[in-house]
Amino acid sequence: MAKVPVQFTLNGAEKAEFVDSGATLLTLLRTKAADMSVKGGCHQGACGACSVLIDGELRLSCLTLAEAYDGARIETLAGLAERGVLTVLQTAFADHAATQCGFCTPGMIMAAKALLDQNPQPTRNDVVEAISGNICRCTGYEPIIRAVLSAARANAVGAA
Amino acid sequence: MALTVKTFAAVSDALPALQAVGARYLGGGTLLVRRVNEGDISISTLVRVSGPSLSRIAVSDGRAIIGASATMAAVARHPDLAFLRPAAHAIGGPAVRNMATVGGNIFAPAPYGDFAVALLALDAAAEIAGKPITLADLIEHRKQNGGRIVTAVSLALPKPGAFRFVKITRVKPNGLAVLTIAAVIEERDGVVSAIRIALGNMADRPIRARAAEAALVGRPLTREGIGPALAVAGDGAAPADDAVASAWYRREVLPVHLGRLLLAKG
Amino acid sequence: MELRKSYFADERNDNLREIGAPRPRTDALAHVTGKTEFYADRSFPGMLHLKMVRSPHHHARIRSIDTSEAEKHPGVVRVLTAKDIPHNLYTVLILIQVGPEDEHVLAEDKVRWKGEAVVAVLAETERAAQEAVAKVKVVYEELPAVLDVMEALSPGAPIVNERHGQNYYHYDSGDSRKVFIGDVEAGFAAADHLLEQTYCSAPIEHAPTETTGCIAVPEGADRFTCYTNTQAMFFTLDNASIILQMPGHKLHMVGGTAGGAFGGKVDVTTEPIAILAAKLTGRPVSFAYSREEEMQISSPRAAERIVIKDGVMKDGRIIARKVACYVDAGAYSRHSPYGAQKAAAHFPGPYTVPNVLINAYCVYTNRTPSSAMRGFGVTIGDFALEVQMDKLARLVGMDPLEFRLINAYRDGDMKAHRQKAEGTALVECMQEASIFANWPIGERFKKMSSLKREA
Amino acid sequence: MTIRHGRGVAAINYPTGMNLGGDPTQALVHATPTGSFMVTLSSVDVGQGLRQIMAQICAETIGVSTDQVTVDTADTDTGPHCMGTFASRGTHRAGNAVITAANEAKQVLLEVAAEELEVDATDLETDGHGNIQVKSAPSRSISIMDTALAAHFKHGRSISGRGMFLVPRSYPDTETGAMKPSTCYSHACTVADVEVDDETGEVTVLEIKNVFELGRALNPKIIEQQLTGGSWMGMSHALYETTEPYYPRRDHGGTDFNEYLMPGPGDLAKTDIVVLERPSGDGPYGAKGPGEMCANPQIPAIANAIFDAVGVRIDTIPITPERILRALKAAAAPAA
Repeated sequence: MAKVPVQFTLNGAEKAEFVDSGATLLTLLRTKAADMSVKGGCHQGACGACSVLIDGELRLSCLTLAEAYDGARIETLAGLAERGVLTVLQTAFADHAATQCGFCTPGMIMAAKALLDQNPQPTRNDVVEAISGNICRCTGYEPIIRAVLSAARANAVGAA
Repeated sequence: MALTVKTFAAVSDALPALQAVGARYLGGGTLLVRRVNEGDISISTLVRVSGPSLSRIAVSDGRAIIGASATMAAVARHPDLAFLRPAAHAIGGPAVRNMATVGGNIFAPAPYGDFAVALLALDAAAEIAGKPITLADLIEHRKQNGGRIVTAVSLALPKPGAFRFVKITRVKPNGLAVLTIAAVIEERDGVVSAIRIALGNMADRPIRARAAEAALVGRPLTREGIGPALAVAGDGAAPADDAVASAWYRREVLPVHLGRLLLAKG
Repeated sequence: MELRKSYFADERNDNLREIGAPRPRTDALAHVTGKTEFYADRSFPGMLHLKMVRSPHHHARIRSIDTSEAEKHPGVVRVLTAKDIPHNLYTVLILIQVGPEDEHVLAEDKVRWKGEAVVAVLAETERAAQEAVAKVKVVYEELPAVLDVMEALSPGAPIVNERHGQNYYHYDSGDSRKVFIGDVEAGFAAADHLLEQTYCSAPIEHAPTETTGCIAVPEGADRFTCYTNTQAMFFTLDNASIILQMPGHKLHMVGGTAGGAFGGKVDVTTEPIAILAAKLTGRPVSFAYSREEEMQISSPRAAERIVIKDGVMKDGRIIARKVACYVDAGAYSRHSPYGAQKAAAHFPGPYTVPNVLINAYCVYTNRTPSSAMRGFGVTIGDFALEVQMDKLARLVGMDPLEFRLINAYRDGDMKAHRQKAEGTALVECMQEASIFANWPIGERFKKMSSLKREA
Repeated sequence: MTIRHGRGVAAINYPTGMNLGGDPTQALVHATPTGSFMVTLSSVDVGQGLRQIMAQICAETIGVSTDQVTVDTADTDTGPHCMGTFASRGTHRAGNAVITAANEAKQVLLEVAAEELEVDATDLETDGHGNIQVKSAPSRSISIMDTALAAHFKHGRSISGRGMFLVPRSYPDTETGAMKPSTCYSHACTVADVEVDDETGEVTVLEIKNVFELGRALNPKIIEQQLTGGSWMGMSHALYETTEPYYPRRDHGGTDFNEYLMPGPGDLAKTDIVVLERPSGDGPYGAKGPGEMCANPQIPAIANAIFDAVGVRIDTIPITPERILRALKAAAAPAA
């Protein structure tokens, strides 16, 4: 089977791997880069559990060919906390009971991060829109919406 | 056989590779890679064209040219395409919109393809091998499009307020469509002077509601004025049953939603 | 959320330190950092992928199975059929003596539902497994299918599952789990109004974000570790032990963390075949349901059909309630005989009715085998009961909440299954709802208590 | 277009577990040399927070703080038997097993402390802050850490306990159906407010007010989480979910999260929850099982609200816009 080299940065660290031609970024991250924070919930692009940031943009790693992103900057939930210190967004998810089984959480937080990176003071509707590609079966979404809004408020206070 | 990806710098170089059995052109991947993941072994080669030229969006002299690889997100944030924002936003969630392409949407089977409904109402043209083809023709024959690559779509910018779009979903904000309606409406002297209405999920591809269009020309956009058009809104439609809604339901609510769209303040 | 401590205050010990404290979940920090380990968050060198050949028919006889082309396919390591399964007949509740065994791990003579597993393919990659699945040739002879509980119970219906002999589960009480108290027909005769209504539900999917699956790993010494997201570790271990005819000490289940379950991960569907595959190939084996399988192959909540007939007095008292509940088990028992029994125990709902007759039927059809789901045996019954209560209230011209309060069970009341009610709190829930939701009720209803019935 | 408003109510009860097969769970508790406690189970945390609750139960029973307790779930090599996490049984069955195990371990703890303090074990109590003290003279105390160290290195004692909770099997009477399916029941009452579009059959759930009685809210934060999610799921079951949208036809069943419908983040009802506590006689600190019942009352409450809004009864769930529209059209049609 043809192997294709892919170089990328994962949460700031340089990586070089060989993947099967046609392998998805999800497969690359989980099986080669051992980043198990990225979850495969459907492989159909319909649940959002595999959401990552590629060059700062939210993408579904299950539908992304690894070899198409040679040279890309990949960010996942595993890289969010710096030196073990959680980001305001992560803390807000924990504090607002926005996570139950935890399986959707990595993708959900990345979707929320993508929102806050672009729009630090979102409205409730902005948050609803931002997480609309991510399925959660446990929480009923309301705690997630509250967590994201609360993180935005906390960021604003922190920045002031 | 194992999956292979073939990457080319230019569309012309990619065309021969597309002739092979099992070869498919890869746009944003939101539908094609999904099929591969789900075990569609009829797909054995993914042909892709790298480079930014296919993603260009240019707006000038009242026309927009949108590269086939431009994403829904790129369309939505383009300052000169604000009227298209609702249609681009109707596609998936944010991650999907960062991936799904304008070209890919033209080929998306129902219940997907809401953006193509907008393009059809806008009477857009697609570009294949440097030659224009109307979107209506392309959609009509899209299943026979194997081996060709759409490089861009172009369209005349509608007058301010002339373009209307609605996607009816069960799940909000971004579920699959029960149906989608796009319309470009020109009014003169209080009556409709010209109108194009395109419908999504009322057939296996986006279609024009030509009977309704004809019934609206020369009539005011009032409840009484649109009555005849609503009565024929579903003429020529052949909606399907799917997980979201039945053909019966789609036919029943099409006039309701078309009426609301037509009567909405532009 | 608000805790209303004023209710039942004298029954509660408030001198506790840890209980009642809103402590943060210790696992939340692992969740928000992506460190929580789910079963699939492990990688094993040489791991094989298992994909199933599934029945395209609701009901068919298997004429032949030809796996020769699939076995030759590049990347395929092994192809399993029914003959490879040591004890290819099981039912999960056999552990608590709810038999008979009625389901094959891999189909033998017949397929009884669309999606039933027939052949398992093991390959180096998922793609190779998918390609080989397409090369397995199964010749079917289609049989008439029955997809409706009433049709299944009618004379001359095709028999779905021969292990039962008829299209319903045979309880020791007969063709249904029967519960009665009083004389329901006499109650109807004495009632001012009668109302008989039928309620139905669709099967629904648990749809956890993590699909059902496991990874089985040979550990040497003929022992196998199975990383699984089952909701019931020993259920899985013990059933695998029976199916594989391996002593329990050869099996080791590791799990305890599931990415949502809702009852969907109680069936033992992936582990036994994955362990067998690991044993026969000597390699780690992953068997993870695709999302499509999770949605359409994994057992749903049973579709139910519930017929309720009530006799009610002008003053609002329900004096007779007859319920026939048909639980669509699909083609195999799984947990459904238990679920139907749970339904029988639940009716007539949280109301005190002197004359009750309940018949709960567990019916076999050629639909996807159903099983446990959040509210198993009760949820659909509650839908039926509470819509019926609304209709009854309107029938006698009473406020729906006051009508329920009149009939609400209290401590000491005799239930249909002949247990005295204790610890009841339905009345207080309704009283609080009337305040909380601004749904006015009369003074006499505000004074009611679960502790005793007013004179 | 007319948007019609409606209100509906429903009340339910729900059994905690189901003991028609005999319903056991076991637990082991032991102290480490430095006085932390380990709870070993084979029960599964499916997201409901079982580990956290078991830690609090163990901590309360022994008299230490919850963060000193670690809960290990679901390794069949180490965890003793549990029937599983289903039927709203986890907290009740595993919690009771943990209490028994923790009490046995605590007994050893107190015995060792008694030897160290040279008092009778029955005169001792834990203070909840990591110490064991003489009831009548709290200044005479020894830390749990020192006690554990002494047990391990001086007395050769294992501070450990075994817990077993079994609800014995109930065999229904074959004639009458008399049985004891459960030892305790949780309760709920829900009021739902909806709007129905009578031209399209679309339903918007505006507000859901839930009152739940669940014995004891062992951890209100976790309870709120579960009840909130459950209330959403109830709405989903009422209006959206089916694997067979055209039954008896079996086609068009959803195969992904686009086709399998459930309320999205833009479909949420304003949801408020009140919790009542009537401690159960046999529950761990009075707890009953809240996991399943919290998703039940919304379904009939919404169904009744829809009738209140538009005057048609949909007795089959899910109550889709199509079913409502068909019923409205049938009701409007002149009688044949």
